[in-house]
Amino acid sequence: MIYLLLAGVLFVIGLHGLFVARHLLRKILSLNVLSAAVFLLLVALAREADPLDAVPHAIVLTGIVVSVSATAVALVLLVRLSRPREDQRKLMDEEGG
Amino acid sequence: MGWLVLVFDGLLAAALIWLAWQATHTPGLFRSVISFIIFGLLMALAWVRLDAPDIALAEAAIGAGATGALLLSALGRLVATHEEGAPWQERRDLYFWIPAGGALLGLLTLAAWMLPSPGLGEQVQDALPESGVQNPVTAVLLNFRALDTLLEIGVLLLAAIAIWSLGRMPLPSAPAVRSPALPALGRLLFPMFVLVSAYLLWRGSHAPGGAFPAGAVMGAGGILTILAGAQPWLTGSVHGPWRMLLSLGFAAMLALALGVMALGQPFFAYPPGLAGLIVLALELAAGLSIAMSLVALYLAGQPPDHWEGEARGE
Amino acid sequence: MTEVFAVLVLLLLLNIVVGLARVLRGPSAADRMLASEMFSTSAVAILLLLAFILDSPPLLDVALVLALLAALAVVTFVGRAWSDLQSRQSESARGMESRESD
Amino acid sequence: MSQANTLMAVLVGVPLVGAIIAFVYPRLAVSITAVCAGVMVAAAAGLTRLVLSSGVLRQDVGGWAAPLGIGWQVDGLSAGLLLLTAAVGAAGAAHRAFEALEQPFFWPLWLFLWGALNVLFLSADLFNLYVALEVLSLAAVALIAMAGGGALPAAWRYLLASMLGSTVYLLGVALLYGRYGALDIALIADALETDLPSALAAALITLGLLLKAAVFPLHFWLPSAHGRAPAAVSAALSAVVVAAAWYLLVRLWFAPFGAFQGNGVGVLFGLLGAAAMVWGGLLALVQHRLKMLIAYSTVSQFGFGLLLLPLAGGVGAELAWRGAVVIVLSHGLAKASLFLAVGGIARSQGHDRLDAVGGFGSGGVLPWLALVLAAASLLGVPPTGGFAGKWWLLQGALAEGAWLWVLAILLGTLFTAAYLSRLLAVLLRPAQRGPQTGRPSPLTALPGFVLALMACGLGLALPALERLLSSALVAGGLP
Repeated sequence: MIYLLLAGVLFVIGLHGLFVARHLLRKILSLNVLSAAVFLLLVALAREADPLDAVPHAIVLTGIVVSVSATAVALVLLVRLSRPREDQRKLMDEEGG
Repeated sequence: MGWLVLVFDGLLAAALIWLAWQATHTPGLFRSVISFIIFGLLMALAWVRLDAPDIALAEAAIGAGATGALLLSALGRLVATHEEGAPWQERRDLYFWIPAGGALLGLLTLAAWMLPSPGLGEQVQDALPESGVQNPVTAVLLNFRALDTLLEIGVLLLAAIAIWSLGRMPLPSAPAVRSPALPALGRLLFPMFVLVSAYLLWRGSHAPGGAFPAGAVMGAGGILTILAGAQPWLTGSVHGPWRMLLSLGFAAMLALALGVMALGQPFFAYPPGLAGLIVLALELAAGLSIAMSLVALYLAGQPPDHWEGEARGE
Repeated sequence: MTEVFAVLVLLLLLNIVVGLARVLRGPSAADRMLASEMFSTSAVAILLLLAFILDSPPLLDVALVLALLAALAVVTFVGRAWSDLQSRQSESARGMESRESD
Repeated sequence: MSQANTLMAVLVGVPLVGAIIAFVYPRLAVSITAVCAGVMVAAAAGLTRLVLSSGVLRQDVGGWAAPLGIGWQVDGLSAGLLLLTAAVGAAGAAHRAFEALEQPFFWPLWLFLWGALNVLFLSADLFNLYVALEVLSLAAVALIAMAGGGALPAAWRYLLASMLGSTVYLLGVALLYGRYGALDIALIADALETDLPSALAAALITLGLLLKAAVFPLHFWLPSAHGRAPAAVSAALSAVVVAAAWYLLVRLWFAPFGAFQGNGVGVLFGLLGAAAMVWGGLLALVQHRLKMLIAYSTVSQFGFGLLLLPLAGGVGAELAWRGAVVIVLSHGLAKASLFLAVGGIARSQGHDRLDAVGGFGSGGVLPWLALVLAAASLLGVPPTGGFAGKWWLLQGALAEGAWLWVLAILLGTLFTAAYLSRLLAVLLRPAQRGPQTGRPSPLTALPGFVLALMACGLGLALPALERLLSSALVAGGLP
């Protein structure tokens, strides 16, 4: 089945990207590709089952929400990392005003 | 027809692989982000091909909508959007990665190929009448494995708290260059978003849909109204309603899980006959909280206690 | 009839694949954004056709959600990345003194 | 509805309810955390008593039995770790409350962390564990990042490592589900066959957990994260969060993946453990900051726990098992106590540089007493908990004639002595008065001191521990 292979290829691409990418944003994207590969595998397996198995679908839905949350936290952390000085200035402005 | 399906799958897979590579390995951050958004879009098609319309809905709402908005706004907030040179350091590492990646790929595919995947389809079908809903995915999410969903909603709330704990919003949320079209678009589209999310919520009990896509659509609508400059009630202060709305879904699920114990049921065991009603109520609360959490994630920090009038582009 | 639809689906998918070149070549951010908008329109069309071919009404909902949310990415883009780029460009046009004082 | 069900529901529900209240009404945060802490200590103790009296407990969440629903399972091991979590959670919260810092978001995050840990020790479902691990990591990351400045890159590395760890873990779970159509640990254990998908799944799940547990050589993110976080957070991370990953490893390698034991897998774990002891010990020897020294000591001490796996199959299995669990428990108590004590000292001195910090009595006597007691337990001075654990583990290794592991245990202890002596050398210096502004309330030292007493007192509770960890009270039994 073509989708099993697709999941494997995406997993390897994501893994490689995570390890070699220089920019941190790209590491986040790589992690998302990685989890998409795992979700793909789960759903492709669910399709093989007879009758169609709803449990992996539910699992993937939960996984998607979890990965969006982690991505959001990672992005905010990244923004804070990239502009610490500006952040502090903004904070000082706020406290002053 | 058979070859058409094969060509479709092949094209889709090739495009997905290419996009994943673009997103993770080519220079230009903006291009990467756009590639990733399109990747999400095509993933929705892949889910449809794999008979998973529920996930396709979520992916359409998240991949194309929320994650895209999150990534683009983070990109706008990063100081150095331009990135010099190659996106990765050494090409020498390919001597390691090609054999290692190939071996991993081979192992994974071989293992996946060998799997019998017995699945739980039959058990889900058998228990479906007792679950109170007709859509098996909703039944698994909000009844059989409701503890997972409780924690999932918890993760969303936690992410919002985590982001607030990191500090105030890094930039005012209104665009730097004002466009008169944005507020109009926001006002025009917002009712549509509300309508569609209500529809998805109602569909959830008997067809693909439910709290998550509904919440995601609603959250997207919220982000749109913020971009259009109408958000005065979304304050980070303790007195505003936002904190309560953020925790509503999680609180409702927890209250229910613990509350049934007062009726002599075990943790999270819905009283017979009430399951359908309970699932619907939970979906409503969870949907609202999901929407609120997505907006909170988008704002990337604790919003001010009072919004200033000028920040809203009026 | 479904045969015709299936071929159409394939053509639309091909359309996306070919359009990916625009994302690759740019040259400007707006080109890429517009190309990605074209994709979501194509994806909506594919979903609608698939809904008829597979006789699966839920796909109509997916198309609906996709159509609605595709707007969000564009609006975010215009509201944030684009305007930031513009303000940065005008800032750098004004001179480098302000940056050095930072 | 049974008593066990109520207690488990309390352990999961109460911290999460507390987190919501602490978030929505920040003014109530400290008092609600205090209430939650009291309730959870009582519930963990109650559950342990129940395990002692009626054996392994199993409950179906939501009334749906295993393949479809999620199961909760408590045995001697999970009861012990629940107790450890309750002790460290309560002490850390008390320390934080006495510090009286203005960070209202600390409390909901702390309670989330606590709740996730409780779910982790209760759940017997692989996917439920995944979600709990995610809650745990996100809460931990936010708590680390709260220190600001240099803690942000540490938090970032931690987040990335743990996201990768959980994705790899989930891939393993997906393979297992595709193979057996179940997510429950006990069901998979019954069905497990030694074929390629199961072996790959075992490898992936283990790799993911090793990344989360920061085992050598995947420890790169741990010291900077644990060394830079606020004191209470470092205490919880180093004592319990690392122990949680260890717990899952042991749980999985004893029951479902036990079938793969004996193919040299145990030796691999043992070598990893030994390498962790040496490498972590060496790095602890060259650190310039107190907190970093203690953080590297966690990498090193974790190695003792891993030695359980090569010893699990032989005649000394029961002794080694008891020893390893007691080491993990007493390490948790001692390490949390060390971090709390050093946190207090660092606050009073304004820094925690080893070469400049004042000697015994600077910033109060109590933190120094805690430091000495905790170090004694970590080192394994009789009659502390650390001594009992190392003694049993050594006995187990000797009974099996596993000289390599005997050597590793002795070497690890030697390294512990070496880096702790750097810590204790500070004691002999004259006391210094720190800057007046940073003086914490003398009460802040109390929770750490109580934990240190508990670490030492563990050595006196050996009969009870022996009963709790006897093979009859281990789910799935000892292999």
